[in-house]
Amino acid sequence: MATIAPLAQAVSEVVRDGDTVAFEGFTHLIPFAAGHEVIRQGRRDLTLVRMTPDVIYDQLIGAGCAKKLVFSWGGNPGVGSLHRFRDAVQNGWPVPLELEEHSHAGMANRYVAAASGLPFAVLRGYVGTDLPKQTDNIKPITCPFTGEVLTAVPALRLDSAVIHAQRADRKGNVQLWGITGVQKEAVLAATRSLVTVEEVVDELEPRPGAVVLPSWVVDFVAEVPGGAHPSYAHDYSVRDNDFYQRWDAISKDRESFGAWLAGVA
Amino acid sequence: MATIAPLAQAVSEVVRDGDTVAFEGFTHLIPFAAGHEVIRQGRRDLTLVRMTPDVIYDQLIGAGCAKKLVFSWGGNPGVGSLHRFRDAVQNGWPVPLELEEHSHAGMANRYVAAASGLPFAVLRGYVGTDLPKQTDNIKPITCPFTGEVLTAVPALRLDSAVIHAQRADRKGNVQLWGITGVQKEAVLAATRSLVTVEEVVDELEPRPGAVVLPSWVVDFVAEVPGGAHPSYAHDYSVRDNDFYQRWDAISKDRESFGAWLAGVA
Amino acid sequence: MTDYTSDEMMTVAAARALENGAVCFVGIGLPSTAANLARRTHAPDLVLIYESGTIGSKPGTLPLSIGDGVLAETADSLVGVPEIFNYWLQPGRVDVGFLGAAQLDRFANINTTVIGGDYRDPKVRLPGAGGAPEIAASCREVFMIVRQTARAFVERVDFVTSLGFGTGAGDRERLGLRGAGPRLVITDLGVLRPDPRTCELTMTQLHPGVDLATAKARTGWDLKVSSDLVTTAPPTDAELAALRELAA
Amino acid sequence: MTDYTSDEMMTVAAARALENGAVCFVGIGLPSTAANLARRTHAPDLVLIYESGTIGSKPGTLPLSIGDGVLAETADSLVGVPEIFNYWLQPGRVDVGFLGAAQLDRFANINTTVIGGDYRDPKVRLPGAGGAPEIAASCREVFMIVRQTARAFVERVDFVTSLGFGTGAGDRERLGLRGAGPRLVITDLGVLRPDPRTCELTMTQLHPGVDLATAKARTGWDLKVSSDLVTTAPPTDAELAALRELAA
Repeated sequence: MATIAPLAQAVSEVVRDGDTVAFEGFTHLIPFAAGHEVIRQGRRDLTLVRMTPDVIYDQLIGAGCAKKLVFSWGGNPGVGSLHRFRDAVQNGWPVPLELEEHSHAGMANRYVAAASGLPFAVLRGYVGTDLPKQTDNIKPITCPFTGEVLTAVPALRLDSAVIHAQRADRKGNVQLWGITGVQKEAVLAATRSLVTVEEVVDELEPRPGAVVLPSWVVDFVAEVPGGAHPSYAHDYSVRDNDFYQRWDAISKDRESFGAWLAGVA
Repeated sequence: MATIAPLAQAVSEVVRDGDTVAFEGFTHLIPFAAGHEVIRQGRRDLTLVRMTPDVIYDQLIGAGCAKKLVFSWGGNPGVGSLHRFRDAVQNGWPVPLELEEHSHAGMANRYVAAASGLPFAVLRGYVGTDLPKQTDNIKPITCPFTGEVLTAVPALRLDSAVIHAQRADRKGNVQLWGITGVQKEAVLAATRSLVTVEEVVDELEPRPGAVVLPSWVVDFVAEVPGGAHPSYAHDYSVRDNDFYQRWDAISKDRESFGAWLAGVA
Repeated sequence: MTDYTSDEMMTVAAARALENGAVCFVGIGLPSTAANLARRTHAPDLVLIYESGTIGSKPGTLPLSIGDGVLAETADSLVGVPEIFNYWLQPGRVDVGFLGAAQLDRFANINTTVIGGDYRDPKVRLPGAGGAPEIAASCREVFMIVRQTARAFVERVDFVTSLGFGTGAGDRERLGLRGAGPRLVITDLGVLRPDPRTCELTMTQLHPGVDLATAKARTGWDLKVSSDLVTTAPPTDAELAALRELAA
Repeated sequence: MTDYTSDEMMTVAAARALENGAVCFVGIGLPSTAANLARRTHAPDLVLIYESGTIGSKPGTLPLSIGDGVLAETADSLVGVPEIFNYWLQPGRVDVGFLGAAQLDRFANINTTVIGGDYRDPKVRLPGAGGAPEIAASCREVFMIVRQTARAFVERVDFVTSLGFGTGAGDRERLGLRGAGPRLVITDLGVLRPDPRTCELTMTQLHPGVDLATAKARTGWDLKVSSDLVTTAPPTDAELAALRELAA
């Protein structure tokens, strides 16, 4: 059963130094507030996992929380590059960042395998690209029935997963809707999980397209209204596109980023 | 784009002699009316695929439509045995019935593989049981990352799939809700597909828990109110448990089954 | 005290075995009855999962099939059939798998496939595996509820549909199965548990009024009996009332 | 006739290439703009799929990200990200994959990973693969929309993020890819198509007012030109009006 707790406590229980951790959310429902709390708590040596490490990981990387990034697309959606990510990769600032790079299909299937308790997933992917040369985590596999050669990727087992959702009830059952991405898979792939929510309610009314995570697969729920900002929570807020634009300037050099970082702590 | 057509036409276009065909629906939304139309049209040599070949397949088997059954649980739910299925297996009446037998997890994953365009699926299944001895379609597979041995099953590619749903719109987009089973996978695994629906409406209002199949993956839609009877359509009808009970007596001997069959044709 | 049948005693004993808060993957029939009784009595927070994709179902009346509408309407979460097996059962998230059986052997292997003759030419063709092979493999532990007869409790099952302990201790581990396997077999006569050393099913408990000779006569192998054989407490009035209301 | 920019010409030309009723897997940015323009003009039944899981989205305004709420709200069907790749893209259900690129070579291979230096120590680190490798592999055909510059159009990409024709004709078949690969590259100067025999990208069409010398100068390899070189019809007033309304 999930424990409903304040954000700071929940983050400190769920995300630990050295963790392989995913903050998931596909453009929608990105758990920014939890990310900022991780920065405040000074977590270090994280292996950050995310299909689309956008601004939230630019912030964590710039703050020096990460030693490795496992990802498939690292950009500021609709804006351009992630400058803190680039600075870490190209210049090792503030600390070197190791990369493990996949395609979206590969990452999604790696989460699915972990959520399914399997050691690997099979897909038609990566064929003819240079991606398999850069990691041991993309291998051929032969169909035992047809002899066809496909691609295998290992399960993406997480120490911790953090997501944002619209609602939870008082027992800790979690409900999210709109674009639901790989959040269910991330939680099911993790040993520990935290869900920040817009609100805690008495009863989860059924919603079209909603995913419900039962309380017994969630460790902590924290009520953080607006916790996805500048991302959004469908039916609660809209995406703050201006902030994503502004991030380009904020993150462009180390000084302006430093000023932003001081504001978080 | 799906064609909206009368049941008889739709069945004759979708289900052909010799087809590997699935009529799916997990207790809920079983396409009985389409099954009866297949009996009326005298289809033969079908390889019938279904996780739970209950009364609908007892009828098709008793009517002599099937040469093979691929399944994981063949009984009359809550009642007992399927007598026509038993008579075919034990006595070859009215024609011999070849069996290919799996577990539910294996069947579900075989559908998933076919819907995903993969030749096989991987699961933790069948281990230590006598099931793999009876078919070539259950094989070991080794994880290329951990060396662990798991189980592979081949994709269940279908010639045709038939399901029942609550609603379609006039373009042929299909909506079903309640227990949705493996119906989406069956349609996506098939070359040809038919969906019978309770009603065709102008607009598909979003429903909690609804699966929507876009028109362009469905070949035919036929409006058949009550087309799942004695199974049910959530929010339209309730399961006719009495019929399932009565089926035990109807199907028990060849004569009473013959009388029932005469009533269908 | 109210009169009760042996089936009622069996169902009550099975219900009592389920701890409050446990996550239970429930087969239809006797397992579903026992699990719902537990939820109505001492275990209101028991989480029931049905293979039709319903997680946390709280049916007010007993479902007749695994896919009754009431299971969907009262579920915390409703998912597709592939997901229930892949995301929920397979990774070992379920505490208790609750199964019935047509035939069961001294090492708790389950047969629901064929009885007698050859697989291709059986004496009796049974419904088959359903979800049981993976439930038996992947749940942390397995409870079974089976009426005890010499025909059903056999030395060696005709077909292993779902694995108990195979040929004895160590087999599950050798095969890499993650779940611990059968821990309880609840019958209309009493309760059997695997011997901690040999994994052989052993009579550890008898229901009130059942004598050991009956249990032995209704077992198709030389039934071992625990030195600590205990007697089941009879159903309480509250248990019987809840069960009868459920079955009504 | 209204004045228009070369980007507008490019987007209009790309939109025209999409047939009504086709199923199109759309990248964000220029591909999304062109696909939505097609839907607003000649192809009202174009089915747009975004990798965020929206099938049949009909946005009234251009989405700024791949996961804007309007894509979900207007979709025929909304599914999770694993499903969009596994059930919808991978089996080859999609007619057209519509992609952009940071760098593109004469065999239409795409680089969105690193430019210059070594993979581990690049001159410029780009965002990476996203959905493109499997879009390029699995769609029946691929359209690309890229501004034509000598820096972007190179002899050989620094990194193959997504496969076009590899080293030339026959490579896709040898690798077992099911989709036919890139069929059109629409630029701000014109349109390139793979030579039917060699698969080398060849200039087959120039936009009005663009001369061949410019196209050659803005291509990093010795650009071949079709003997049937045609000129694109300029954007109609209706096309421009629809595009400007969309972008507003």
